[in-house]
Amino acid sequence: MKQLINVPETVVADALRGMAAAHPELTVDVSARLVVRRDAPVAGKVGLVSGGGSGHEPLHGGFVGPGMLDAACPGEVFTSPVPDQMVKAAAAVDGGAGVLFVVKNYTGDVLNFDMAAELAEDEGVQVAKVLVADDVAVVDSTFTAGRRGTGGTLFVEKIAGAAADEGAPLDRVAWIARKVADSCRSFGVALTACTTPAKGSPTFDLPDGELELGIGIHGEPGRERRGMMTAREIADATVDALLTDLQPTAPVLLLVNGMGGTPLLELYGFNAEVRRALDARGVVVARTLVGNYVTSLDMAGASVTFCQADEELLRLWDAPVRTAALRWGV
Amino acid sequence: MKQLINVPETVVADALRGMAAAHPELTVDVSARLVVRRDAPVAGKVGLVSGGGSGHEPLHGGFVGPGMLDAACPGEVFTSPVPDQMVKAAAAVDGGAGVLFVVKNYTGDVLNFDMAAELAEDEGVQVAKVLVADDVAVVDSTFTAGRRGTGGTLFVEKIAGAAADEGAPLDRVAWIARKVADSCRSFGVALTACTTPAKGSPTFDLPDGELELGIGIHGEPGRERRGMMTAREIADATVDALLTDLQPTAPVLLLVNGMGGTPLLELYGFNAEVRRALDARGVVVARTLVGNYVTSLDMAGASVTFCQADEELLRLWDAPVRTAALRWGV
Amino acid sequence: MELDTGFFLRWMDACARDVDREAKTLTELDAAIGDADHGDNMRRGFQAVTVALAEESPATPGAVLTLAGRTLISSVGGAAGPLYGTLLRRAGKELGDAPSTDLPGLRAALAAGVDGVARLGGAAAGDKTMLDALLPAVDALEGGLQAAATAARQGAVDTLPLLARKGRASYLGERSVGHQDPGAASSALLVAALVEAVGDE
Amino acid sequence: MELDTGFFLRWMDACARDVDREAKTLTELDAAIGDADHGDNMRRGFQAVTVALAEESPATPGAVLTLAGRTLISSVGGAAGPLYGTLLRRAGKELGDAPSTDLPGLRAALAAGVDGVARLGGAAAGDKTMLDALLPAVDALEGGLQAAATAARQGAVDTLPLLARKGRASYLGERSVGHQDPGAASSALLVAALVEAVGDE
Ligand SMILES: Nc1ncnc2c1ncn2[C@@H]1O[C@H](COP(=O)(O)OP(=O)(O)O)[C@@H](O)[C@H]1O
Ligand SMILES: Nc1ncnc2c1ncn2[C@@H]1O[C@H](COP(=O)(O)OP(=O)(O)O)[C@@H](O)[C@H]1O
Ligand SMILES: [Mg+2]
Ligand SMILES: [Mg+2]
Ligand SMILES: [Mg+2]
Ligand SMILES: [Mg+2]
Repeated sequence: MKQLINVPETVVADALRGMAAAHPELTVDVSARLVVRRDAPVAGKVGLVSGGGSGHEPLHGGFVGPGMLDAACPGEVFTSPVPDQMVKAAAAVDGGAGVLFVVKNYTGDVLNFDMAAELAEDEGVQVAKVLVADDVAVVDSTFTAGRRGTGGTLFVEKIAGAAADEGAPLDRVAWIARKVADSCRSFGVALTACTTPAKGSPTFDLPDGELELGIGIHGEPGRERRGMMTAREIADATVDALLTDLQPTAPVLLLVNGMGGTPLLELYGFNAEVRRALDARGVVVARTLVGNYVTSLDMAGASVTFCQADEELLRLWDAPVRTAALRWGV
Repeated sequence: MKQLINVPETVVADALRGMAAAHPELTVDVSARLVVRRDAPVAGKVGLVSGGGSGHEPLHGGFVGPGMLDAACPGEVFTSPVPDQMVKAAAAVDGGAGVLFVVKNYTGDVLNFDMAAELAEDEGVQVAKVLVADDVAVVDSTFTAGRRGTGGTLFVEKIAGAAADEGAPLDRVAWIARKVADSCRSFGVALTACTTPAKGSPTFDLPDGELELGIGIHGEPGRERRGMMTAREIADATVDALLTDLQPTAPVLLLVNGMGGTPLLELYGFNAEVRRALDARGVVVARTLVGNYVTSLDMAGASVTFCQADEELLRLWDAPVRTAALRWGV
Repeated sequence: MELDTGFFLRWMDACARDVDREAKTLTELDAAIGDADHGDNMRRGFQAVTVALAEESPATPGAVLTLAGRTLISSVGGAAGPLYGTLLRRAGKELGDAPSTDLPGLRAALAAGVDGVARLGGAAAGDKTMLDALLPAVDALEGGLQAAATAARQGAVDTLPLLARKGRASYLGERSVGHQDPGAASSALLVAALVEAVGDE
Repeated sequence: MELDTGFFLRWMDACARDVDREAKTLTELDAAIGDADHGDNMRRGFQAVTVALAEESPATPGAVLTLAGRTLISSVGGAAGPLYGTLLRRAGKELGDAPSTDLPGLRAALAAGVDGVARLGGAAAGDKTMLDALLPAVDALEGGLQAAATAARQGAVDTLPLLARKGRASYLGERSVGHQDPGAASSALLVAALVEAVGDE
């Protein structure tokens, strides 16, 4: 597998240099591995910090900006960042109203963010945390590290970001973030494995004519392997997996998300089938986002996330946002 | 090669159904193959129509909306649309000020848009055309079908769309569109071939350890094959190819464009190298866009486009735009 | 040799059948020096022609070809749609509304159609396009349908060493050499279908 | 057996060397049931440890391990960073600022470190994690460094039939069975490096 890179060792630093060059509205610290909105800290506003392994772009750096994150901490590819990054980020974005850490539920992310929270509080920053664990493919959480955080992260960051933008205090922003996290469910499918720069070959073997159901976003295999399916069959299986876990009682925000290597043409076609499947099961879709937002390098495949949204969440979703990857209203 | 589709025959129709579901602000006619902004025709405004083969998403349907295109005509995958589509599109978006066809320079696109222009004028719509032919990889245009239209199309559609939005008359919008087209240059590199739904296997053979320089966006091989290169070497070769053709005398708008299968992480890293190469050669970059905008299905690789921009073009570039794939200011 | 409306309907029928059978090959040829869609384009077009002819039952040879040409233009797209559409539409117009024609009449009609293709696409003999099969076919038509078919086939094969100067293949420069032009190959199929249209009678 | 600052510096050195040599294998193990980065994580971490130790020249065994642990936390990320960082930092704290220690002292320090790992990660023996190599190693340390190395190695191999209940591998459920845990494998390397640290003297 060929990659458009210099050497594996500098992939993250190179990407940060490229972000710095493309986005003058961001402060990118290449050596400290931080992406911060240029006008941080915003006085009196709760600061939102997230982060995680690289390879999921535009998550999280592409979501930094007014109305969403104040800072992102990119780790090595598929490796959660280190506490030093989050501590620096917290200091950079604390406008006196405290900081919310948005953490995807992986052992590495949780441990590093926990350590960072302790250290940041030692430095006088008030820190709250929200854990995103939306992947229904991880079934029995008592015998696992718990559900993974995937596409739901986008909804948490956008909606909590809007609440912070409106001036909500830390406990309120954290409460809304947790409410969103509780309202999200995701399920993903891979048609191919991805290739990490360090490994240089696909992370697992997925022969032609087979696919993986219930994959995560770190190039790990899924829970079940099946013979190749049509978009329609995949949509039905995906929607069934989601609804078995949570039958929405309110209209949903829908994310039909590409894993990185699937063309937009196919993603839109898949959205048609997902919508058909949801319609048939009585789920009302209020908003739809189709595209590559929470990716797994060059993996072919897609995930579907829904977020059950009451009036307030819908209003906060529609509120202005101005980031590299999500932008409306400004 | 696996694809997230139903059957190859319905790929375009399925994608249009998915667009319709995701974008209530668009009128999508699945059987007539049209994507039109919902409020068309806008009285007194020049209508912008483009189109081309599918497989280049978000081009062109993702660029329909206020400040950019009024309608897009998607053909079959990599096959230019038929005149009937463009004639219908022209009728749908003509607000009395005439219609501009934005045509990428391929034999098929040119012939079909030419026929459509004649038919539309027979129906009383005033039509002007602009040809985009920005690909410097096609060297000797007297012995070829001429340069291909690639990434420059985005600049033409955005900037001419802004001019139309400001109320410029047809001849002025066409003049600006031609000026932008003349100011754009592109060059692309493929690390893998793409797989069309109909063929189901890569359109050409590109072994590991080799890449193609000077590719187009239709899965055709490039002009030269070389041993694998680093991002830095590719950036140097690309920038040299561009500047040999046109040495900008004004700051440029820069598009570092993914072909569809290359992760955003790599594209940002490539942008760092492109910027370094431009800096070293004294080219000033005014704006940068990094992402998958003019794609070739799942092809891995990237293209670089610059548009030399005077004050007016820069102002029109910065003007508000509200489409599925490009959005700012509103 | 009287060539009536039935003959032209059978010709279109044979074209649809042969293009369907050879679609994969045509797409493979196009994959090598183009964009891997020529077979699918031609199949989609002639399927639409079959439907249109069945629906509208045109009454004269000229009406058959004019309708077929219009249908190709409206359903194929790409370079082949307007070019083949023009070929048949112009040939149809040349035939006027006579109830039948003969070999010289067919030859004159196809000559007009091929001239239309040359004008529209701006290509000349030797540019490695469909014209390299169509031009020799029209010449050879004096000697009968079979002679035309043979000439078209030979013309298509002879595009192999040529350097493309028109269409997508021209982007490849020297790398277009050594491959047969897909449009020339499909033209050879269409001309060969004339022979089948007689045999099918 | 006196274990002085030099011994602990040599241990860290041997860890860096062995992890570098085995990085590819560790990443392969992680590819099978994780995310294919464990070798790179460990290499990056111990490279940073080597630099930090050279720069700060800590004067006591406790200071060596505390610095190494802090450095792992600041440079590795993932699950392994905080866990291995805690292992060494807690062990270092346990050693206090004594200028040297002995085998029981080392054992008590490592026991404290492993306890830290268990608390932080919430895993128990048999969950298919690094603990399955570390816990038997601490037990066996009574019998000397070589015994500990053997026990750790055996513990790592014994993770093969286990079903993962912690970390990424747990997402795989039944499919995690039949693979060796990468963290257990790296733990076995670190314990084996203790033996080398004596030999290197
Ligand atoms: N300017 C031209 N004049 C005549 N024939 C042409 C011209 N350009 C292309 N062609 C023919 O069209 C064929 C390609 O058709 P097709 O693949 O269906 O369209 P596209 O190139 O748009 O994908 C070529 O093989 C060639 O024979
Ligand atoms: N909760 C835990 N307790 C103890 N060890 C764990 C735990 N979670 C993961 N590990 C260890 O960490 C190893 C994975 O490390 P690494 O691949 O570097 O991190 P990541 O899983 O974040 O990619 C696993 O093989 C396992 O031994
Ligand atoms: Mg990891
Ligand atoms: Mg085509
Ligand atoms: Mg073609
Ligand atoms: Mg790992």
